[in-house]
Amino acid sequence: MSSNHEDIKREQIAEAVEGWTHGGPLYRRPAFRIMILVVLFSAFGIWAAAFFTDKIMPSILSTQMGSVHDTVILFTVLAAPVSALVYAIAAYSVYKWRRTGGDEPPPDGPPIRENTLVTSLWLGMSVILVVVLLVWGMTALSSENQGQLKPVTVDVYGQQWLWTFKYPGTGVESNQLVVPTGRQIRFVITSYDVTHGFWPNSLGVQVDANPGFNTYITADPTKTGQFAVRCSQLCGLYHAYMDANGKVVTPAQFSAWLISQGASSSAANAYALGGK
Amino acid sequence: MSVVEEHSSHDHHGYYAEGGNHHDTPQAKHRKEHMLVWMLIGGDMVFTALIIFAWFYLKALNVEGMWRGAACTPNFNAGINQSCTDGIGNSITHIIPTASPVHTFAVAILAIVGAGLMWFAEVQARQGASRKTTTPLLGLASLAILGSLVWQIYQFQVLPFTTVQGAYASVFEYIMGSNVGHLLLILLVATGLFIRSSKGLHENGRWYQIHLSRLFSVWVAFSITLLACMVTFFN
Amino acid sequence: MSTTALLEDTKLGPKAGGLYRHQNFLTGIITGGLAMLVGWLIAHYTLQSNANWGSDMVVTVTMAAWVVGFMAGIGAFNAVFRWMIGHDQDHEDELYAAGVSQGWKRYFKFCTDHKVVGTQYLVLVMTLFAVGGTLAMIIRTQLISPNNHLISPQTYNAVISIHGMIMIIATIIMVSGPWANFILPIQVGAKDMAFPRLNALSLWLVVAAVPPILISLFIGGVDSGWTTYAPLSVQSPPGQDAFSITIITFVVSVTVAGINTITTTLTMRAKGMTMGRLPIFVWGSIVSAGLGLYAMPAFLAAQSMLLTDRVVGTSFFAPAQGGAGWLYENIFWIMGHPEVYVILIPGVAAAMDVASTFSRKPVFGYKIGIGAFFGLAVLAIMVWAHHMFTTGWAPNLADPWMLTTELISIPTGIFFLVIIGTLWRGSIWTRLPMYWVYLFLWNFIIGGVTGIYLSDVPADQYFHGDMFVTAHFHYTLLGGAMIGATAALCYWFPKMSGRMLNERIGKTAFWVVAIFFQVTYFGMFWEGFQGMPRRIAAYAPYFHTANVIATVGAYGLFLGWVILLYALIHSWMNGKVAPSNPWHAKSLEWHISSPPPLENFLVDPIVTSDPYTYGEDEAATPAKNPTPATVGSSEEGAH
Amino acid sequence: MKRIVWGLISLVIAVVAVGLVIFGFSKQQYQAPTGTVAAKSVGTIQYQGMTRDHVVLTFGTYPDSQGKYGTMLAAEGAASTPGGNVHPGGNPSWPAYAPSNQFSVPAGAYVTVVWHQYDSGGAVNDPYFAQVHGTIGGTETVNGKTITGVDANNMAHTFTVRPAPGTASGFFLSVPSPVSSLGNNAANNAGGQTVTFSFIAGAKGLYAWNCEYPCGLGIGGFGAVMGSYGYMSGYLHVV
Repeated sequence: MSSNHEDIKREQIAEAVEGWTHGGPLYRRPAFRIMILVVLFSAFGIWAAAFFTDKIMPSILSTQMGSVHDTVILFTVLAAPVSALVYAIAAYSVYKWRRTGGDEPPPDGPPIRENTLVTSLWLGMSVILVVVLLVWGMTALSSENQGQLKPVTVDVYGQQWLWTFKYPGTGVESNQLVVPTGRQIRFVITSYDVTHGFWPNSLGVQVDANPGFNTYITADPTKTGQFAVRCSQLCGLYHAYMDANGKVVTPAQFSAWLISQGASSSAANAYALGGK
Repeated sequence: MSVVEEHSSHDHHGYYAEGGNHHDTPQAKHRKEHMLVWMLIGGDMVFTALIIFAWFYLKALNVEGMWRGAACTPNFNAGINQSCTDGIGNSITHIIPTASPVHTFAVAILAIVGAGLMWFAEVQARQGASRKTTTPLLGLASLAILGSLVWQIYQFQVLPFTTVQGAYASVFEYIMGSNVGHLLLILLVATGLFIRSSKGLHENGRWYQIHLSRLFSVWVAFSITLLACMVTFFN
Repeated sequence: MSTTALLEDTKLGPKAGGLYRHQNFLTGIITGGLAMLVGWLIAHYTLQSNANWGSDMVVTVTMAAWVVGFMAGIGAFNAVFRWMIGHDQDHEDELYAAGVSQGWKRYFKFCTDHKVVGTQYLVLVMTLFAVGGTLAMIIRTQLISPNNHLISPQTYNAVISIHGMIMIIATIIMVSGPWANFILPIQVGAKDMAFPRLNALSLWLVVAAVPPILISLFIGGVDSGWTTYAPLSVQSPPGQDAFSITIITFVVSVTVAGINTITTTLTMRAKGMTMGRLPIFVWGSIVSAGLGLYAMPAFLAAQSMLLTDRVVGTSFFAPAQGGAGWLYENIFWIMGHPEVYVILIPGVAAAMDVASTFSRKPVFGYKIGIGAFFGLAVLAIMVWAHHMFTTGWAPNLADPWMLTTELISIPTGIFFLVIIGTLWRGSIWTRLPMYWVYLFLWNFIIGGVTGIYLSDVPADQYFHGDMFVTAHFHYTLLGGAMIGATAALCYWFPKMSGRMLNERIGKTAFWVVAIFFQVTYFGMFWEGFQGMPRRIAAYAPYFHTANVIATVGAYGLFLGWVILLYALIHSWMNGKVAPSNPWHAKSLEWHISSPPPLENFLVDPIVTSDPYTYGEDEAATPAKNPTPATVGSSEEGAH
Repeated sequence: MKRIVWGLISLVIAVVAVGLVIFGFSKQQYQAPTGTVAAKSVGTIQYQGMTRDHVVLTFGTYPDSQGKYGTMLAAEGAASTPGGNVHPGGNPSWPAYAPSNQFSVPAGAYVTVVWHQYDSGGAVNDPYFAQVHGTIGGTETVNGKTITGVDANNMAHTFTVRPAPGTASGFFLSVPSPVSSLGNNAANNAGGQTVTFSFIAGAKGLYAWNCEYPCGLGIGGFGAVMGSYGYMSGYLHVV
């Protein structure tokens, strides 16, 4: 690399810095105006995330779903300024640096080939963001499987095109998923035929039902309510109809429901109220 | 000055004079085709690696004890009613035997012999041998590869199992099918080289097509041997 | 001795070309049809009797016979056969194959000229997009009301599967087909691709691959989505066999095309065209091609294993016989994730070049941009299991997969840095190609940040398999890669056709596409947040509003593309004649006439700088002195 | 002028292309030979203190879709072609429901189903489907005998109905049938088992029904006929 080249590079950096610092009064500097746009765009993005997430996502019935909501909001908050920066520069370039050349091109722009400072800053920010995302994801993931209470096991069977749920020890088998609050629910999932996707959507968990294997997932319901159990893995003809009704109820209601489904009251109480 | 090198430091002069692409020197053509062959081998390596992955993955999982049709428990946890059937309704209650390594290695050895003969022919051609030397060598190479192919197809007849009998049988026969495909390819190439050699097209230092074909044939022989070892020693 | 100048008018002998003289698209179809018939008859009377796999065997044999027959009929095997019998094609045969003095007919032949192949690819890609787009309209129409009865669930599944696969095929070749074949050799200063016959082979293999996948719609269809997850796909109707034959054929095509692109770039650069002077588009193309070489064998493995499961009863994926669906999912995504970047990288690279030309500035961070391509390619092969976060396979490995997946945002971020760095303080020349670059930026960042939600395992446990994912990858593949390819299309259209693209109609198309694109996928994001699964033919009524928005948007989007298509056809026929360098760009293709002559360069070019010398004082920096030698002014003669 | 001509030509090509696609799909569509079969009204019935319309729905299940269901249909007074193929252009050797796969019943009506079952069977994947779910009293009547379930290892088809996603929550109906009295020698229109059951139709809307007995090929027995729309699957229109 010739010294000539390095000179040019230095000049370029100087020139770029000049844009930030010596571009006339503050309100006329590109950097300042772009920052204003970034703030505006980010604010809009963050407002939209906070406002819409709770409005359109299913209600939070478990801690896992709560963490989905939190993740959506946090990631939007992190992503909004990044997107806003790109949008702001793009918008500013169209607004301010546009030349109407017709068939003839406008005069060439400054030959800025690279800028170590900007590139390093950009890379550094990317790395920091990735680390934040990763730590967030790992924390949520590791906390996911820690239940304090003795879990309630529900056996889930997928088949074309119906879910059936067995509540072991009670002899109850139903096409409705009913789970109690205050207990960790451990789903043991398998399939009779092809791969299905077990997705009790307000519980915020999802795992496939694979033929020949058991898969496991846990959820901690916190609030009573209704939800839908859907199949999230295309499973053939009536995939769309593979819905089941789900309900989170109190332990007492749960026990009553089991009895109404034919369980003996001792088995239902032992299963529903369980030990610590 | 043009894009084409006027002088090459490699000893590649004059091995290619006939037709070919309408704007290529022999050197450029060699360089390109060399790259082509290596990239093909690279792609094929990925394919082979995936077969090996499938083998060890299914073997390790041993789903429902069906790697070799063994330890079959009807009504496995989910009560699948197809458990322990061979896919067409016949119940499998026995462990299928492993395939005889004799056939497996016979195929591999013949492929190695074929590739080796081709390599020998290349060495001869590089040293300026005439068609009288290279043609029989390439003919023998073709025969060895043909023998390997025939034996591989023959092995289908003598297998102690069919495709439907467990995962072991499936991967095994898939490997045999893949071998058939590869052997067919190098058989066509070797036969072509043989015919071309008999017309004297590899004389006067024009050995590069044998060279390229040899590269691929050696890879095929290697992969067949590798897979033969895998199915024999890690079943 | 610039004989090449006269190539187009060369009178070839009456026997030049040999069998090629009698072969064209029509003979290909006739031969393919006959082969299909013969294959069907033989299979029907010998294999049909197998109660379990008979119909699958018949379909497989018939479709394979079509592919082989078509390729033989169009002349793909001529040269191979002649090589085998030691009767090589001579120079005249080669010239005939390159389309010398055949006028428009060369476009319907096994023509080895890279510009003909590029044009054929363009038309093919557009046809595929038209078919895939029409299927998308059927899907959206079905979803216009919660319980629509337009098509049966079986047909719906077939339509979504074929829409997906047709679009994947089309997007894989949308840049590496037309542009890497037409433009890339000229950009590196070559006279043709490295392997002209393989070039033609790669094109016609795709053509041969298309009918089976369309026929599959009418023989029961494929009911397992474009991913054809086993074991569902093992029990699918016979359409799945035709689908697999299509994929296997397509894999060969992409492999061959990728090898060709890489070899061309590595071995056929003009004098002075060092690797560091390559336009960034070339870098993108070869990285994408290399990644394709890694990915495609996995597709071959996945689909051939599936096919053997279906036609000879192997049990790779049938759990009752020892197989595992997870095996398919792993092999499929070992292909599937790199494949996404095979699609994306050249589109992004093309957008970078367009941004440079219309900002009148060099590409910002050329080297780090190339580094990002390589970084993305390396990461792409290490992230496949993030498609399997919710399959239950290896839940303990979630952390490493999450790490590699989130690392992808670093090279992707660099793409944005390169483009906005190029825009920074540029002289933005707002011609049509530049419009698409802005749309690319807008869409691709939405596609990018929504990907981050999916990379987070706990969040993915909600979003996986729902419309959020659909919206996300349409934003990246359609909104990112395909819009980048559209920028490339508008940019290189004058070079290809010799006509200027009508900007008025083109800009109309742009605005319709840009607006309705957002409407469509806004609707889909909404559906996704609400929790609507993908690939369902009927849905709960509370998804209705979002679906209506998406459907209305999709109609508008389709209309936008139709307008663009009209602009292309209209301009190709009636457009203003294009000068050799309408954009005053500096890469080599703009130094030769539009459209370029056979063998491109009358005089071999000598390159003395990279194509990004905008605004540089050329006298003061002799190292970058002038732009690539203009053709004809070079002091050096042709060889 | 030239522009207009080319424009028109493009338009014609576009229309032809779209037309061909639509034509292809219409061919691909399952068309029940007799259209939607409406349940016959037989007056009203008192159920849980409410007067409801009482309707009777009749259909049959045959070991092949080219079944000779003429006799039964004549008895029901339905117009159809005896010996006709239930799935035009489809596979005539597959089992099928006849005379149609589209049934309609009035909303809220008391529906009595008379189901003639002529096919053989075997073990079901999930014993859940050997039990009766969702009928009045939780029972079905087979040849006059009232039962709550059949032998899970030797049963024929089921008639399983569930509502379209997100609607009419709670409605679910699944009724198994025993195998033909001829067992594996099941022949069309012979060895019939008459299954009768009643249920209260749900709210208006489209309900999907299918058979949950794995009578197809492939994984779990759900390939071929089970994966193809129209033989073992269809819609119940509640109007």
